[in-house]
Amino acid sequence: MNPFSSETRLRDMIRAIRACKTAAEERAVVRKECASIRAAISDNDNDYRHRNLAKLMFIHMLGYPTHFGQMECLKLIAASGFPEKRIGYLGLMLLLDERQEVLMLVTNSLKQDLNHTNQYIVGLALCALGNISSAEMARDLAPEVERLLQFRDPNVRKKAALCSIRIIKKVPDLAENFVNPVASLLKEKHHGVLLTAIQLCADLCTVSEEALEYFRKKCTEGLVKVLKDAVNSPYAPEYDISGIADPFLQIRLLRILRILGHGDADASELMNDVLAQVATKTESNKNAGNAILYECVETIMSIEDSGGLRVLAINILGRFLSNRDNNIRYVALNMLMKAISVDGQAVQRHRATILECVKDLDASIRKRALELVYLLVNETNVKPLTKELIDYLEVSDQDFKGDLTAKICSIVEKLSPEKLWYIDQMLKVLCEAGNYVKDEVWHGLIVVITNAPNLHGYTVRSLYRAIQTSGDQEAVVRVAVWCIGEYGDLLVNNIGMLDLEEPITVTENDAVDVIEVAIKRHTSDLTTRAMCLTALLKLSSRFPSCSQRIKDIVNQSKGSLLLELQQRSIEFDSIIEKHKNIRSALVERMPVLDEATYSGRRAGSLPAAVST
Amino acid sequence: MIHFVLLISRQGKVRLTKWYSPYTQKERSKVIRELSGMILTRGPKLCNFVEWRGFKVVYKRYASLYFCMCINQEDNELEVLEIIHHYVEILDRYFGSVCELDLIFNFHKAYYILDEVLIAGELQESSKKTVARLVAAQDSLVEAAKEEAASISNIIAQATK
Amino acid sequence: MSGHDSKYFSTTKKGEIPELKEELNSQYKDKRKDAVKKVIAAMTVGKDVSSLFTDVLNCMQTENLELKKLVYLYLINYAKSQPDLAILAVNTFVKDTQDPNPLIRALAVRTMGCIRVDKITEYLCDPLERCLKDDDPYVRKTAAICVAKLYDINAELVEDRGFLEGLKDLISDNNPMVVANAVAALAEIQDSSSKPIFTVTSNILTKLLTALNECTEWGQVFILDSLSKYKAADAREAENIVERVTPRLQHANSAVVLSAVKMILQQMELISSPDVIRNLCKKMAPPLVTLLSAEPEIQYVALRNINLIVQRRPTILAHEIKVFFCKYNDPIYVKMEKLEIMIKLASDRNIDQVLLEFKEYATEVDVDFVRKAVRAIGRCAIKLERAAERCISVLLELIKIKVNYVVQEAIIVIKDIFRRYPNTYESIIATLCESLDTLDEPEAKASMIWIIGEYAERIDNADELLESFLESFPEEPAQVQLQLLTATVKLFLKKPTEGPQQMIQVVLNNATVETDNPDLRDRAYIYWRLLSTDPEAAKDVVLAEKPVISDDSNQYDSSLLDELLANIATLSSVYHKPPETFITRVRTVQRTEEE
Amino acid sequence: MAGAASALFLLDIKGRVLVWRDYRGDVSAAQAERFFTKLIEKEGDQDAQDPVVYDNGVTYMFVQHNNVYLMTASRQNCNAASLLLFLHRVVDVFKHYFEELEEESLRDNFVVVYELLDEMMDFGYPQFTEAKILSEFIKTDAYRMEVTQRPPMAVTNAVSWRSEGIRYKKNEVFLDVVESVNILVNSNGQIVRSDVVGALKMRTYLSGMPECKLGLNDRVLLEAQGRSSKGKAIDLDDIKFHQCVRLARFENDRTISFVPPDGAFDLMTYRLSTQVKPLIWVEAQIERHSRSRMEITVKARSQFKERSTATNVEIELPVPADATNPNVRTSMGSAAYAPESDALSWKIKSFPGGKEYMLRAEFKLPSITAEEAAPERKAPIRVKFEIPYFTVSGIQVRYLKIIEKSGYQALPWVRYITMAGEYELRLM
Repeated sequence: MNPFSSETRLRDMIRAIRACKTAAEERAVVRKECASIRAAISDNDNDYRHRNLAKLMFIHMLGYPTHFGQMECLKLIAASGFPEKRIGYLGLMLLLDERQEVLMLVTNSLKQDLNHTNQYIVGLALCALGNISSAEMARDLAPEVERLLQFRDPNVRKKAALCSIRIIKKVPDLAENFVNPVASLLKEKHHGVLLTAIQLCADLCTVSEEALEYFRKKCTEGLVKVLKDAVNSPYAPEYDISGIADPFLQIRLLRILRILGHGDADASELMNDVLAQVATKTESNKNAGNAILYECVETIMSIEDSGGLRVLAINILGRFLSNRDNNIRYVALNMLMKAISVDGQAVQRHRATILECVKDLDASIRKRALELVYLLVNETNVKPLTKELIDYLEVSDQDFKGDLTAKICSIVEKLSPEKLWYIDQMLKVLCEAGNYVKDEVWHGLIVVITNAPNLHGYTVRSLYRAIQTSGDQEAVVRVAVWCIGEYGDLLVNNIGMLDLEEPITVTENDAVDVIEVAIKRHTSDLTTRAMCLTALLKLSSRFPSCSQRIKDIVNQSKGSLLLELQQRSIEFDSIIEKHKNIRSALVERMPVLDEATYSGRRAGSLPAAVST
Repeated sequence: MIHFVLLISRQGKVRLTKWYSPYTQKERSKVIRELSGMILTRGPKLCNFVEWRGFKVVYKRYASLYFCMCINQEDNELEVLEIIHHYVEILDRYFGSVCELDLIFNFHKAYYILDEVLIAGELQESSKKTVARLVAAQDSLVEAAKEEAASISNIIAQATK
Repeated sequence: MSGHDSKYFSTTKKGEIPELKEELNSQYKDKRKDAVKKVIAAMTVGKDVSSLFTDVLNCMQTENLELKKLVYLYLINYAKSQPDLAILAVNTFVKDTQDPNPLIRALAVRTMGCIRVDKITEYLCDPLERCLKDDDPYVRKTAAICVAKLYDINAELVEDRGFLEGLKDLISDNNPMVVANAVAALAEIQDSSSKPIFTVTSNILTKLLTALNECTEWGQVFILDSLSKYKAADAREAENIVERVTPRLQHANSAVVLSAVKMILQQMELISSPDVIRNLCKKMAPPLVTLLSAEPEIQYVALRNINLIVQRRPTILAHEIKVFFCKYNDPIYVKMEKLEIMIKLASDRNIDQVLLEFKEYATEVDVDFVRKAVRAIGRCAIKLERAAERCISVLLELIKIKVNYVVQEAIIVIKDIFRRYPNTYESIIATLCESLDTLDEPEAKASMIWIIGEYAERIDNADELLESFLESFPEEPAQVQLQLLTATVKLFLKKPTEGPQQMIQVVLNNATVETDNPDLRDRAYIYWRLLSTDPEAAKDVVLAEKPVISDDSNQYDSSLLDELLANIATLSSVYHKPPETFITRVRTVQRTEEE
Repeated sequence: MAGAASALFLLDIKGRVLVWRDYRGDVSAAQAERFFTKLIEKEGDQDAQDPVVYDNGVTYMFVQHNNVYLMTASRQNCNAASLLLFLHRVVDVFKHYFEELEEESLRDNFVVVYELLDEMMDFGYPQFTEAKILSEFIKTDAYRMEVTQRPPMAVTNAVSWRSEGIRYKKNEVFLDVVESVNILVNSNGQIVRSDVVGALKMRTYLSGMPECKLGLNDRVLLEAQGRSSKGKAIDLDDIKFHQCVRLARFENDRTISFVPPDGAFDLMTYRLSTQVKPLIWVEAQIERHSRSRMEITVKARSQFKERSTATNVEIELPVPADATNPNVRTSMGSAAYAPESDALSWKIKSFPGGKEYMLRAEFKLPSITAEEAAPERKAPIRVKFEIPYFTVSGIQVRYLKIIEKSGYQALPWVRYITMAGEYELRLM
C-alpha cells in the first residue's frame, strides 16, 4: 500500500491546477477536488486516504482551507505500516500546528511510535514532535525523547537532540533533565550527533544558567579540542565544502565556545589558540570559509579580552568591508555594529566607506549602514555626517525616507552642538520629508524652540519662509502654524534679528493668511486644522486689528462634524466675542516645557535605538 | 533558528513551505505575499539578505526558483546560504539533476528530504551522503510494503478465483 | 558561492547578443527580419539590447512595412540613450515622410515625434509642415497629434515655425477625425502654456459641433471635452448648444455620454428657465442610470461623477435610488461608491427601503463595507429628521449583535446624531455605556468620551466612567487625550465636587508638564488659565450653546464643486480633487531610472 | 482638462510587464511594474482595489482580462472614462485578433500587439478601435502579404466602422431582440429592484454600403406620426445606439437610420424600469439541525402565462464552503452539488408557466471548523432561464428597410427572447 500508488491521480490534480490561467479557475478546480475528498472522508474510504491526504497537502500549500482533512492524518499515523505513517506524519506537520486542539489526539500514537522497534518510525515521530510539538505534548513525551538520546542508532540520537531543543523551548524547566545526556553526546564522533548536541547544548545554556556553568566547567576543553581536530582534519569528502572540513560543525563549535567564553576569562583563555588558528588559517575565497570567519570574529569580539585576537578580528573586518561581494559587505556592517563597543576607533576609521554604504543601491545594505552610522556619530563628526545624510535625503528612495528621516532627527537631537544648528537642520529635514516624520519629532522640535528664547524670532521667520515653499509637508505646516501663533508678534516686527538673517516684511494680515491657507487646505488633517484654530486665538490677541477677520475664520468651523474643531471654534469664538478682557491672559506665552524633564522622559520611554 | 523555509518560483508560485514557528494560515499567506514581493523584485547583484519584521530572510536563486529561509537577527547569514545550498545539492542528487517540475510533482519527497536536513529549525546532518542513505532506506521500506501488498492481493486473487 | 550554482535548475542561454548581431547583418532579408523580431522580443522582456543600435538601424531602409515598424519601435525605445547614433536615422525618416504610401508617411511622422531627442526634432519640422497639409487625412490626423508631441519637447520651436496656426487651420478641415485630433492637440498645448493659444470662439464652436456628428467615438470625446470650456454668451446660446449635444446621451460609448453630461451641466448654469432645466434633468437621468450597466471600472468612474452631479442637481436621480442598491457580485469599490450615493439620495420617501439595505450590508463580511454601511445609517439619521428615530433603532439593533467594529462605528455616528438632535435621543446613552470597555479605536473612544462629558449631568456615574480612562492618559492617542481633557473640564464645570476637582488636576497636569505635544499643552493651559481667572467665564465659554450640525458637511463647497463638475469624466472628478493637487509637472525630464 | 496616457502596459497576473508601449516617456516600465506588483501583493483579493490608483504623481488605471492586466499610466488630468473604456476596447480588438486574450497569446503575437498599440493610440490619445477595419491593414503573420498596405478609407471616414466593397452572394440580416430581466429581492421577500435591459443584436451580411432604417413600436414615434396605437406601443426609457446610428436624426424625428458594420454588433440597447413581476419566484428555507447537518427546502414557481415555457432554468442555491455529501430530491429536474461555486445547482430543462416545483437537500458539515473561520459571504440565490418568443416589454420590430444603390432585396430575420440577467434573491 504505497501512499502514492495511485500517483497518477495526484499528478492529474497537480496538472489540472497548473493548467489554470487565473486565480478564479484555480479556485474552482481546488474546490471541486476538496468536495470529492470530503465525500471520500465521509465514506471512510481507506484505499484512497493516503492519496487524498497528499492532495490536501498540495492544496494546503496553495493556501486553501483543509481543516476537514486533519483527522485523516491521525488515522494514517495510527495505521500499522510505515508507508501510512510516513505520509500521515508529513500531513500532520503540514496541515496542523501546535495551536490546534486536534493535535493533542495524536499524543498517544506518538508515544507508541517513539517506542517502536523500527528506527525509521521512531525517526518520523521525533521529527513530527520536534517540528510542531505544543508545550503540553512536550511535557508528556519528554521522558521518551530523553531516553532516545541514548538510542543505538546515531541517526535517532541526532533527531532526539533537536527534538529536545523544541521541548526545552516550550518547557524550559525540563532543561536540567537533558544536561547530562547531552554532555556525553558531545564526546561522539558522528557529525550529525555532534552538530545537534552542540546546538542543544547552546540552547540549554540560554534557558538555564546552571547548565551554562556546568558545560563551561566540564566541556570547554573538550569542545576546543573538537574544533582543533575539525580545523586540522584531513580531507574527508563526505563533509568537505569547497576545501573546508564540515563548516557547519565548525560554525556551531565557534558559537558554543562564544557562549562558554563570554564573561569567563578562564574559559576564554582555553580557546585563544584555536580561535587564532581559525582566524588565520581559514580560506576566505569561498562563502563557506567566510561564514566561518564571520562566526569566528563574533566569538573573538564576545569572549574575554585578548588584544592579539582582536587585532586579527579587526583585520578580517577590514577585508570584508572592502570586498566586492555584497553579501560580505553586508555581514561586515553587521560585525562592525558589534565591534563598535569593543574598538570604536577601529570602526571610526571606516566611516567614509560606511557612509557610502548608506547610499548603496541595495536596500538591505543601506539599512544596515544607516544603523551603523547612527552608532558612529559623535560630537566631533556630527556636523559633516548630518550634512551628508540630509543631502542624501533629497535623492533617496521613497521607501527609505522614513527610516532615514527618523535616524537623522535622532542624531541631530542627540548630538546637536548648538540650538541654532539644531533648528536649522530640523527645518531642512522637515522641508524635505515632513510627511515622513513621526509626531515626537516635531513635538521635540517645538520643545527645543521654546527653550531657546533668543532664537524665537529667527525661527518663526525661517518657518514663515519654509511654509511658503514646503506647504505640502504636514510637519512643516504644523510647526510653522504653532510658532506663528505663539511668536506672531516677533514675526511681523522683525524682533530678535540674528546677524545672518535677511529682514523680511510680513504684515499681520500676511501672518493670518498663512494660517487661513493651512486651515482651508484640502489635505490638512484634523490635528493641523485644530492647531490652526489655537494659533488664530493667539493671534487675535497679538494682532488686535485682525480680530474681526480671525473671528470670521474661527466661526466657519462652528458647524464642523469634527468634534475637536467644533468645540474649539465655539469656545474660541466666545472668548474673542464675549471675553476680550481675559483673552490676552489666556494666550500669553505658553509655559516652556523644561528641556531636561522632556529629554529624561524621552530617554525613559524610548528603547535604545540600537538594532531595531 | 530557522523560522520557516519557503520555495517560491520566479512567477511567485509557492513550491514548498515549512514552518518551524507558529503562524496562522492568514499570517502565512501574508508572509508569503510580502516576501515574494520583496525578494522577487531584487536585482541579481544585490546581497542575498532582506531585513523583515525584525528578522532576516536569506534567499538564494537557482534558475527560476528562490529558496528562502527566515532566521533571527543574530544568526549567521552566510551559513544559512550554505544550508540552502546543502539542501539543493541533496535534492539534485536525489532527483538526478533536479528541476522545478520534480519539486512540483514530487513535492512530498522534497519535504521528506527537508525533514532529514532540518528539525525544529536547526540543521540535523552535515553529510549529504547520510541524508541520501536515510531517505533511500525509507523509500525502500515503502517499496517493500507495496510489493507485499501486491503479492497479498495476488494471493487473494488466486484464492478467490 | 556563485559559479557552481548555475548548473542547478537551469537552462541559461549565452552569447545571445553576438548571435543577434550576426543575424542582423545577414544578407538574407528574412533572416534580418527574424533577427529584428528577436531583438524586439528581447527588448520586450526587459533585456538590454541597446548595443545593437547600429545593426538594427541598418535594417531601417526597407520596403517591408512590418520590418520598418519594428525598427521604428526599437528606435523609440533606445534613441534617447544613443542620441548621436539616432541622428543616423534622420535621412530615412525624412525620406519616408515623402513616401507615396500614406501609411508610411504617417508612420514616419508619428515615430519621429516619439523620439525625444532634441537634435532629431529640428529635422522633424519640414516634414511636419508638409504632413499638416498632406492630401491624405490619415497623415493629417497623425501630423496634428505630432504638433503636440513637438510642443512637449520644444514649445518655442512649435511657435516659431507657425505650427500652432497650422493646427488651428485643421479645425476647419473637412475630415472630422483630423478636426478631433487637432482639437485634442490644441487643448493639450493650451493646458501647458500660460499664453492664450486656443480658445473656443462661437465660430469654432459651430465647426466642432458639426464635426461631432461624424467623427469616431474617441474624437467625439476630444471635442466634447474641449467644448465644455466654452462659455455661452447667454441662455439662448446655451440652450442651442445643449440641443446639439443631447443626442450624444444616446451614444453607446459611456465616455461620450459622460462628456456630453459634463457639457450639458456646464451650459445649464446659464439657463434659467425652470422648464428647460427640468426637461434636461429628465433627459440626463436615464443615460446616467444606464452607465451602471457598464463594465465595473466604468461604473466606478460613473459613480464618482454621479456623486458630484447629485450634489449640484439632486433632482436628476431623486427617483432612481434603487439602481444604486448593491449587487452580490459588485466589486467592493463599486459597492462603496454606491453606498455614498445612496446616502445622498435617501429621502423620507425611500428611507425605509434604504435602511433595510443598509442593515443587510451591515451584516456582510467585508469590514470596510460594513463600517461604511453603519456610518451611512447614522448619516441618514442626521440628514432626515423624520427618519432619525428609525435609523437609531437600526443602529441599536446592530450594536446588540456585539460585533466590535460595528459597535465602534455606531458610537461614532451616534455622537453626531446627538449633535444634530440635542435633547432627543439621550435615553440610549445607557446602552452605549455598556460597550465602553470594548472600545479600542481612537475615534470611537473619543466619541464616547465626548458623549460622557457632554451629558455629564445626566449620567450618574459620569465621573467614574471618565476616571477609568485617566490612568491610561499618557498612552492615549492625541485625539482621545484632547477629548478627555475637554470632557473632564465639562464635568468639573457641571459638577464641581471633590472627585471631578481631583480629576481635573490630574488631567491638567498630564496635559501640560507630562506631555510634549504642543497642541495638547496649549489647549490645557488655556483651560487652566480660564478656570483660574474666571470660572464663570469658563462655564460660558466651554458650555456655550452649540449650533446644530447639518449633513451638508458631506457636500463640497460650491467653488470646489464647480471645479470638479467642470472636470467630469476626468481624474479630477474621480479623485474629487482639483487637478493641481495631483498633477506634478515632470515634463520631459525623467527621473534617473536604473535598469 | 486635456490629458492623455503616458504609456500602456500589458501585465501578467503577478503584475509584471509583458508588453508596453511608451507614448510620452515620462513613466517608465520599471516604475509602473514596481508600483503595480506592490499593489497586487498588498491586496490578496484583487477585486478590492479601485481601478484608478494614484502613486507619486502618476495615475494608473487598469482592467483585468483572464490572466492579463491592461493598464495605462498618466501624469495628467486625463479622461478616466475614456481611457478605461479604451482598455476594454483594446481587449475586444485583441480578442478579435487572437481568439482569446491571455498571457500566451500576447507573447506569441507581440509584433502585432506592438503594431496595434501604435495604431490604436497616438501620444496617449485613443485613435481607432474598430477591430474589423484594423485587421484590413494590420495582419497577423498568417495573413501577412508582401503587398504594401494602405490605410483603409474607413480609418478616417465619417463611416469609420465599415469598408467599401463588401460583397455577399446572399444578402441577409438577423435581428435578435434579447431582454434581460434584472431583479433583486431582499431577505424579507420584497422586490427591492427590478428592471429590464433590452438589446437589439444584429448580424448583417450585406453587400455594399446599405442604408438601413428600423421601425419599432415606439410610443413617441407613433404618437408623433399621429397613429393611435392602443396597447401596441411601448415606452423605452433609455436608448443607447451603436455609433453607426445617426443620433441627431433620431433626436429630430425618432428615426433609427444607419449604415451597419459588417457582421455582428449591438445596434441598440434600452432599459425599462417599470416594475415587473418576477418571472420565476424562488423561496428557500434553511434548517441547521446541529453543527454537522443542514437541510434546505426550496420552492420555485413560474409566474408567467401558461402558453410560454422557460427553458434551461438553473437555480443556484448557496451552501457552506465545506459541505459534504449532498442528498437531494427534486420534484422536477436534477440538482447537483457545485463545489466550485459553493452552491447546489438545480437545473430544469423546461419550466412551463404557472407551475411550482420543489427541492429538498441535506448536507453534512465537518466537525472541525476552519482556523480563524472568516464569516462566509452571504450569497444570494441566483436564477438563470430563457423564455423564447416572449418579451417583457412587448417591443416589436415593425420593419427593417434596407436600401442599397445596387437595389438588392434583403429580408430580415427577427427573433425575440427573454432571459434572466442579474437575478438575485437574498437568503434569510
